[in-house]
Parts: sequence; structure tokens; C-alpha cells
Amino acid sequence: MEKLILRKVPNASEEMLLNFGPQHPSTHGVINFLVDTDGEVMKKAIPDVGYLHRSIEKIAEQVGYAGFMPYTDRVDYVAAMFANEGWAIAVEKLLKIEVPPRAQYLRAIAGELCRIASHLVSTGTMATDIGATTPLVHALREREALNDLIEALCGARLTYNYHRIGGVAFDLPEGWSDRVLRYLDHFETLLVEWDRLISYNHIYVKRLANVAVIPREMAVDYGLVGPNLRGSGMDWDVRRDVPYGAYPDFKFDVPVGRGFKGVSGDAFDRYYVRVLEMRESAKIVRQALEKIPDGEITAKVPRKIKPEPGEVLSRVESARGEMAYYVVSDGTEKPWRVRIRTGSYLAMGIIEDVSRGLMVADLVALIASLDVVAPEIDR
Amino acid sequence: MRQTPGEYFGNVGRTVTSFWHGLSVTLSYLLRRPVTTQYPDRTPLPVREMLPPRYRGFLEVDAGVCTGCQACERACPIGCIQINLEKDAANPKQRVVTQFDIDEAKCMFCGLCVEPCPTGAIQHTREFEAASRSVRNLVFRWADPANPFPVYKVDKNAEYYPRAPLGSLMRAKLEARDWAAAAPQFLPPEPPKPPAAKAPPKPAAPAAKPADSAAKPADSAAKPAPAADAVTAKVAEAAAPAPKPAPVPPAAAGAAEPTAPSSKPQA
Amino acid sequence: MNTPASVSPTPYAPKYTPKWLVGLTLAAAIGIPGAILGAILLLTPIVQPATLDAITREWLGQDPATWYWRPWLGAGMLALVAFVLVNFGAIFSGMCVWYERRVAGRMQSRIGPNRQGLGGFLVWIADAVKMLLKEDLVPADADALVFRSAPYFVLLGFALTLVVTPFGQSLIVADLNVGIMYITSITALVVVGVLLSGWASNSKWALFGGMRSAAQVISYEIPAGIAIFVPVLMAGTLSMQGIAAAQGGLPWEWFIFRNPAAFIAFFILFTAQLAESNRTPFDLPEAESELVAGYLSEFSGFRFALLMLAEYGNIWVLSVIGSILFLGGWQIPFVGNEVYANLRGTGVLPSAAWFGLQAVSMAVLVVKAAFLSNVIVWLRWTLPRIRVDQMMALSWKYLVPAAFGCFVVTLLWEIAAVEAPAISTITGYVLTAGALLLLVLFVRQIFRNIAAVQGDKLDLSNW
Amino acid sequence: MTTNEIHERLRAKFGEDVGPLSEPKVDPFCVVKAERIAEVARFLKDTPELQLDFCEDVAGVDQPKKNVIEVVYHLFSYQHRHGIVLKVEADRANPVVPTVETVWKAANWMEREVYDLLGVVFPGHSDLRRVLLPDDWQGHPLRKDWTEQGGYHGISNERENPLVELRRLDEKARAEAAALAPKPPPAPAAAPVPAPAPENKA
Repeated sequence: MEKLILRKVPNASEEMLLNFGPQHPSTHGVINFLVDTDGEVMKKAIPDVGYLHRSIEKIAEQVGYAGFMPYTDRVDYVAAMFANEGWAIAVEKLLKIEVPPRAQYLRAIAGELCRIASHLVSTGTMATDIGATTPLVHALREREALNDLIEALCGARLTYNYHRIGGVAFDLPEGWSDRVLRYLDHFETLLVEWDRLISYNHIYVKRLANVAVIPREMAVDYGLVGPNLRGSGMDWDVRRDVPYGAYPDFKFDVPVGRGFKGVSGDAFDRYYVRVLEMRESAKIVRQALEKIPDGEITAKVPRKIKPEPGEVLSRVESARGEMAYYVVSDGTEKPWRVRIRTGSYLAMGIIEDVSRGLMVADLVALIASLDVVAPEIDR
Repeated sequence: MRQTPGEYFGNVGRTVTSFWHGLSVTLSYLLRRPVTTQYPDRTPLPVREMLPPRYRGFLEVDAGVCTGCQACERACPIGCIQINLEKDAANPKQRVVTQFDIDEAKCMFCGLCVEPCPTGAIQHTREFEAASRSVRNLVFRWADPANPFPVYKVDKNAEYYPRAPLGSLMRAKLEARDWAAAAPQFLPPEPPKPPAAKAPPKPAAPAAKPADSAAKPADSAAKPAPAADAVTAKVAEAAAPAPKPAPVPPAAAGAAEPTAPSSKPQA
Repeated sequence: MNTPASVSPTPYAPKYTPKWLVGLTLAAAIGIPGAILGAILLLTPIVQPATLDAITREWLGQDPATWYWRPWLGAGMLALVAFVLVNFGAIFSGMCVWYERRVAGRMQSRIGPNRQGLGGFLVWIADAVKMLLKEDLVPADADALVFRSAPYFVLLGFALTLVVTPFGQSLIVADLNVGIMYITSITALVVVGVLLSGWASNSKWALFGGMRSAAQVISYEIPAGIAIFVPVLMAGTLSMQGIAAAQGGLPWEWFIFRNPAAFIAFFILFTAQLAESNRTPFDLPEAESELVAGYLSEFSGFRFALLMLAEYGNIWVLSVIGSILFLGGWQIPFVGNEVYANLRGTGVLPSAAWFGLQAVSMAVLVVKAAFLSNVIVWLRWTLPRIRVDQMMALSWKYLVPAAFGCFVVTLLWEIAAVEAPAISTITGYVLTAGALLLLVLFVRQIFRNIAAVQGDKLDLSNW
Repeated sequence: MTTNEIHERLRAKFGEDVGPLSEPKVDPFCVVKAERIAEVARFLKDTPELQLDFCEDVAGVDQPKKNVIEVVYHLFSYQHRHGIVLKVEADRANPVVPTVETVWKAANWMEREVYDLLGVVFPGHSDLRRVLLPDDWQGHPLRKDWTEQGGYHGISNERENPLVELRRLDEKARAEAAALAPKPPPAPAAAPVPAPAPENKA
């Protein structure tokens, strides 16, 4: 009941309690922040999540292994490709299936395109929350172009359901790789314009640099992952350090926030690491399309998926950092327990401690820079 | 905090230069062509025809080639397909499909039902516009209970299955329907005496939650009704990608291409 | 599609705006502003006391000094002009809303409004009608009286400034000899209205917005006030018309180019007035992503329309102030101030040629003001929003000292100009050339931007 | 350092309180006595050559057969790139596990979730509140024996299944058609007809 008590406005005090959400332009999704403010300065902001809880982990215990794949789309619908991939990899580990190399490459291509699309949303909403409206629309325009490509590949724009246990659903359509390469040429030049449009805008830099600083130790301690962790100066990327799929075959840099405009770990670093990652993803897609092998796109999978008892943890580098599936099998056709460890959930855990002493406008920047997505928090 | 003169005037300078770039970028977009399309009435083609052939729209069933194997029903994770097979009264050897209903309101367009289909009878079309005043009207009935259709006999050495052009059947249905049509009036709920009769509405309940994003926490973890176990068990056994290279997964993508050459993605 | 069944039975044809609607749009786009500006052109010279006296004497055969109805005549005429001016404000803000949405759409690779008439021009009329039909909602716990009255403060603060904003050489309701000070003081009414609306809404967001707006407007009055004194010093008068008359029609005769300090002061004034009218990057009071809609959160219907009217009308006011004080105002090139007097004629009413010249001067002013409004819209769709403390720092640490420096420099400059008038002329030529160079470079930059992005090209179709 | 070596270090330090490493079916784990978990965690994090600084996951698994609720800790070291999986078994009746939030802040929210969905109590946790579910929620849904409460604050969680309802209509129509001469499906009468269970469900 403490949350309900928190909602009471403290009377006879200079402080004011703001219910920052659940419906608010800059809480990405349906999140509530109980903000205790003294004028423009926040005492603290307490995240109050769960408005989008859809009990996906419980559903997994009722639909079979293969049938759960569409549900993973809904875990993080801004970057559904990674949730698919994590689930597929987990079940393949349980079944000890070897995924054919072409399927590995297809997974990498789809995943990196999806990563660009997701980072576009992140950086664009970041700009909007800071108050510049135009960059978001430019980012969404590019995301739409990417969605067209992914749609041509797997038939859906948002909930892809592209991966299958043991491979992927579809092979490349004809002429698709040329379209992708043509688009990447456009996109890489557009990133330069993006920086000139917003990244280096002085107001923007002033709003983000040295704001909401998360030192590296703090980030590790709170279990931040992905761009948030790298923004804090931790040189870690699951794709490179715990390789999976086809990633060992690719050469790509892991951008790390070293204080581009302020100190390492501030909001601008977390933002700009994502901008740089888009470039790296484009590089990966180019390499993958260049040396994609021929062959099957799905391994031989038993018609009844019935793994032996055991438990497994699969780690993939999602757009919001490391996404881990902890699957416990009891030998039946339905998983005994599925646990989805998402980056946004742990990122919410740090907000209360980072938000102390920030201004209300900085809370917006903090939320946006952590790139939380409500469905991924609540699952 | 204190500022050095360098920072002080540096701020001014950086502000001016960064505004110069930003303003020039935004202004330059006045001279470029917008990318938006004016859905629905100002597009060069109907939008459904500009979608890629793999687009997963409404499900379409060609009764002519449906073998009544119920693989799609078993593959569906949320049970939005319901098939009812019976023996034909005329000749007991012939099995007929008396009910083939797809609840498009509940369907999450995952495409898992298309893959196990041996003949490509059930496939995703590129139709997505079926606004309807009543959600009950979003159940598409592909078998007429009054005169059920006989199941299709697959002959092993057939080159292809005589399937109607993808989308034609669904198009016809959509042309015929009235969006404001009255909803079918359902029977009043029965007394909960026979458990078997009470069971059917259950199984979909837990599974349907993620389909509608408005799910309440209250829905978290519905207890699996006994029937749900049966359904989902079938799901697990049947939803694996069809191993045999039947014309199905190619058909899912390929069936549309020959019939719809102009449907290459325009973007 | 060679599958006959999958195409709709009726051949597909995109629907576009019908002809009659195009005609209606053009008529509205030309007729409405034309009518309102024409009314201002005709009425403003008549309501001048001198003209009214002449009318009373010549046409009504009464002695204006003794005739009992003379004040009522003046009051009636003024009421008529006030009605016209408020309508002008409404129409300008409406059209500005449409223009802003359109430009924003283009800057974002969208089309913008495109359904209501040609280019969606009629959308602002539709918006106005919609807002008038909406329920005038007052929150349950709001301070109803203050809540209801707040928009009128804002509207008043905007409308009263129109009294002294010129539309042409003598197209002004009252050319007060303290005109510019009058404007700076009247615009303070706006902040009162905003503060009241923020307080009375009984909403935390609105309260935030109101407090921010108060802090912002009050602190930016100061640099604006100091910057205004630069052209005042150069013209030697506080009256708007006097300041405009002190300049010339050609760019190097404008105050902005007459001395370097004025050049800087113009941008200081522009920035400060942006902040006073709550436009991006100073739109903190209604910061959409922080305070849901700021002090506008709880307003709806007619009162919301009034607030919007004032906000967008202020764009006109500050554009006119900028162009009058620094950009030569209504001065027509190669037409000196004496030409107007010569054309005036001796009749009760000025001659037609005089009215024609006034129309030209009005056109010049409108073009300049439109340019500045354009810049304001353009800034809004480019820049992020600054934080509260940064807003304060900008005002007190940058603008105020700079404005004061400009003031002092101008003071010395004017003293020097008395000794050597040539320096102003030379500076005018130099700065004008510099501005032209910047303009050319900027246009070049724009085309480079388009060429830089692979796959984008200059394409004016679909405008 | 491999998982086995880490496990040996643990055995050396804590003896029998750290169970044997499970035979590596897929991922090996070792069971730790509940009351020692905090010390074990502190040891694993602070020992320089172990330095498991990344608490990747804290998950709860309900095991009615063993009558325990397992709390599973996935630990990883950014420094040494090694990891280990710990398990703590708590009694289902009143599951209590000491918190490791003091060791890894990351455990804060994950333990809150375990408490929320499985009802494991973590003494010493800074604020052990429900995270995902409402405060007045009854029960802990991820337990296997949890039964759905019908609706929440009067909000029903039942949705009519038109497929089943349509089948009932068909049954009725065909029953009548069989009874009388064939006629179009009539408007539904009020008489409830017991519909047989669909064979694919039964």
C-alpha cells in the first residue's frame, strides 16, 4: 500500500508531488513517475510501473515452445527482432540444435536493421523530449523506410515473428539486398545531417551534457546493459564479448561513451552512443549481405518440440541492451518457467537514485536517455 | 558556476554556428519532396496493392483445397481458428467441414498457421481494411454450416494445388460486407452444469490477453483451464516448422507473386 | 494486378480537391486579408482627430470645439477601428497557424494540412469554428472567476498593442509620442493573464507553466527594454512613426545597418521578444514534453482560442516592432517622407494617390513583418527548448550585458555621428554588404545540404 | 576461471552450505543454503579473482513437486568473463530468502519482481513492494497453483469467444433443421440449448 500513500500530496510544505504520468507525453509508454518536487528541482522521482503488464511469462507456460514466438514480439515491440532471437536461441540451446549459417546471417541482418530502427526511435524521442519536434519526424521517416524493408522480408512492420526455432521463417526476397544497400548509402549520409540538425545543436548539448551522470561502477552495480552501460564508459557488447549467431564473422566497433560533450556517463553520452551504434549496425549489415552463405534457412527440428529437462540462459544484445531468456524445461511440450530479463526493467531501477537533485526538465532527459520502453519493463 | 571568458564567448560562437547548420537543414527540407502518402484516397494504387507479397494481412481459406487436417487450428497459439469436421450424411466415407471460422479480431497475424498447411489453402492476404461496427462481425466464416464443403484429397504427384488466386476470395468477402451490419445475436449463456460446455470459452481467455494491449494486470496468469491444456498441447506438437518441402512455405510468399506482379513493393 | 478479383470492381482513381473548393480557397486566401487590410487602410486615416474635426467642420457643418456629439463621433469611429483591428489579429493568427502547420509539415517531410481546401488553407477557419463549438470547460476545483477572466487579460495585452503598431506611413490608430514604451508596458498584461490562468487552473502543470512564464517574461523585459533604446537613441524619439520616419527605404539606410551596435541590438531584441511571446526555444511555459500543456492545460473551447489568438497575434506585433525599429519599417525606397505630405492634398479626405502610396507603404511593412514571422516559425521547428536555469542565465548573463553594451556604444556612436555623419553611411554600406554575403553563403549551404544526402534532390513538386 | 573452479572456491569457503554442481545438462548450477546466500554473494563479488560484479538475473521458479520455490541468481564478471548460477530453495509455505540487494543494487528491482510474482520475501530489502501488479492484488500469479480471480475491481477479464458462440448457433440451427424441414437459421430463441463440447477441445 505504500504506493497509494505516496500519492498523497504532502500538505503544509513547500514540496509538491507530481504524478508524472501514466499518460504523459514523455514517459515512453504507460509509466508513472511519482515526482517529489521543490519548485523546479526534484527531491526524487519514484517509478511506478506495471501498467502494461501482460503476464507474458505466465503465458509462456501455457503455449508451447513454438507457439510462444509471436508473444515475444510483444515483449519489446520497438525492437521485436531481438526478443524473437533470444527465445529461438534459448530453445535451440535446450534442444541442442545447430542453426544453419545462412539462417545465422539472416538473423544478423534482420537484427541489425531492427537495431537501427529502434535507435532511431530512441534518438528521435530524445530530441522531442528536449523540445525539438522536427528530428523525431525525420527519424520516424527513416524508420518507416526500414520498416518497409523488414516488411518485405518477413511480412510485418512491428511484430515480426521472423525467427523460428532452428532458423528463420523466410529467405531474402529477390532484389531485397540491393534495396538495403541503396538505403544504407542514403542512411549513412543522413546520419551526418542528423548530427548537424540536432546532435551538435548547442541548446541540445547544453541540455544533455553533464546531466544525469551515471558513473561506470554505478551502472554496473545497478545492472544497466547495452547502450546505457556503454554510455557510462563500460566497453562491453554481448555481440563481441559473448559471441552468438553470426557475429564472430563481422568486424565492427563498439562505441563507448567517453564524455563526448561532458563527463562520461551523462545523458549526451548515452544518446550519442546510440547514434554511433546505428553506423556500426549499418556496417554489419553490409558485411552480412556481402558474405552471406547459401544453404538451408531452418535446421531439422522435431515436429514435437520436447526438450529434455534442464535449464538454460540465452543472452542476446538487444537494442536496449542484454536481453536474457532463462528457460526451465521439465521435459514436457511446454516450458516450466520462462523468465525474460530486459534492459529497460533494470534501467527503471536506477532512476530513483539518479533523479535526486535534477530539474523536472532533466527527468525527461533522463528517461529518454535511458531509452526505456514500457512493454519491455512490464512484459 | 564560474566561467572562463573562453567558455563565455565560446557558448555564443557555438550557438551561432550550430544554429546556422540546424536552420539550414530544416530550411533545405522545404525544397525536398515529402515522403508521406495520403492514405487512403490519394495513393497511386490502393494501399493493399502496394504492400509486399509477404504481408501478413487477413487470413484467407480456399475451401477448394482445404484438406481439413486442422493443422492450422493446432498451430494457432491463441486459438482464433475453429474447424469442425463431420462425416457427410450422404456417403459416410466423405468428411465435410461444417465450420471453418477465423476470428480476425483475435488473430495476431503471426503466420504460424500458414506454415503447416499441406496445400496452402490457408494463407495471409494483403487485405487489412475491415472496419466493422461490431467486433463479432470480424469472424470470417469460410465454411457454410448449412451446406458444408468436402475435404480436399491430396494426390501425391500433383505439381500444384488448384488454389484460387491469393486474395480473391477475401476481396470478394470484403466487397460484399457492410461495415455497419448488425452483429449476430448469440445464444444466452448456458447454466454452468456440464463442465464440457462451460470449458470452451476458457482456453482462449489467457492466450488472448497480449493480443489486446488493454490487458489489465488482473489478467496476469489465468489458470489454464483443462481445455486450454489440450489446445496448447496440440500447439506445441504441430507448430514446428513443417519439415517436408511441401509447396506451403514457398506458397506463403510465392503464391502472391505470380498472381500479383504489380505488387512488388513500390517504396 | 492481373488477378481480376483482387482489384476493386470500380477502377481506382485518387480523389483530389474539387474545383469549386479550390476557387473558394483562393477567394478566401486573397479576399479575407485583403478586406481587413483595406479596411485598416481606409479607416485609420479617418479616425485621426484632425480628420474627424475636418469632417465635422466641412461635412456636418458643426464646430468641433463646441459640437456636443463630436466626442461620440470619435468614440464610434474608434470602436469601429478597434473591431477591425481585433479581427485583423484573429485573422492573422489563424492564417499564421495554417502557415506554421504547413511549413512544419514540409520541414518534416510531411505535407501538412491538405484536405480543407487547396493546401488545406481553410483549416484555420475550421479550427476556429470547432473551438467556438467546443464546451467551455471550467475544472471543478478551479477558481472559476479568475479562470474565466484570465484569457481576457492575455487578449487585452495583445490587442492594446495594435493601437500603436503602424500599418503604413500614417496608417496608425494613435501615434503616441511614447509609443514604444507604451508597447513594452502593455505587453506586461500578458504575463498577468498567463499567471492567473496558471494559478486558477488548479493544476500542477498549469501552475508550473504560469510560474515559468512569469519569471521568463519579467526577466526578458529588461534586455528588450534596453535594446529598444538603441533605435530610440538613433531616432531621437519614442514614437513608432518617428522612428520609422528617421530611417530610409534602402537597406543601408535602416537602423540595423547604421551602426554595429544596432546590428547586435536587433538580435537581442528579437531573442528577448521571442522569450516574451513564449515561442521556441523559449516555450517553457507550455513545454509539451515536460508540462503537458503548461498554463493551457485546462483551457478549452473559446478561451483556449483566445489564448491562441493572443499567442500568434504576438508574432505579428513583435515582427512589426522589429521591422519598424530596425528594418526601416514602412519606408518605400526612393520615396522620402515629404512625398506623402505633398500628395496629401487639401481636401477633407486625402487624395486617392495618397491612399495608393499608403497602400504601397503598408505592403512594404507587411512584407517585412511576414519575413520576420517566417523566421519565428522556422526557429520553432528547428530548435530544442532550453532549461529554466539556462533561460535565466541567457537573459542575465548574456543578453542584459550585451544590450547595455550596445546602448553605450550607440550613445557614443551618435555623438561621433554628429561630428562625422559619414561613418553611419559607410557602416551602412559595409554591413549591408556583409549581410548580403551571409545570405548568399546561407543559400549555398542549403543546396549543399540537399546534395549531401544520398538520394535526395531538389524537388518542388507536391507543394 | 571456469564455473567448476568458481564452485571449488565456494566449496572451499563455505563447505557444505554450497551444494554440488549439478551435472551439466545445459547450464550447471549449484544450490546454496538460503541463510548463507548473502555471504556467498558478498564473497563472490569482493574476491578479486572472482569479482562477479554483474548480477545478471534473479528469477524465481515454483517447484510444487519439491515443495520449494527456487530463487536463481545468474552472476557474471565483466572483468574475468566468467559466471556461475546459484540457486536458493525456499519453502513454499513461507518462502524467505535474505536479500542480496546490499551486494548488487541490480537485485533490488529483480527481488521486488520475484516477491511480486512468486511471493518470496526478502528480509533486509530496502522497499519490498509489488512492482508489476497493483498493490491490492491477491496472490502471486507465477505460482503454479495460482487461480485466476474473476476480474479486478469489477473489470471482467472474460471475453466472449465468438467462435464457440457461433458454433452453438450452428448447432441450434441444424438441430432445428433436422427436426423440421430445412429452413434458414432462425433468429435465436431464448431457450438455452446445451451445446456438446467441440471434439477438438474435449
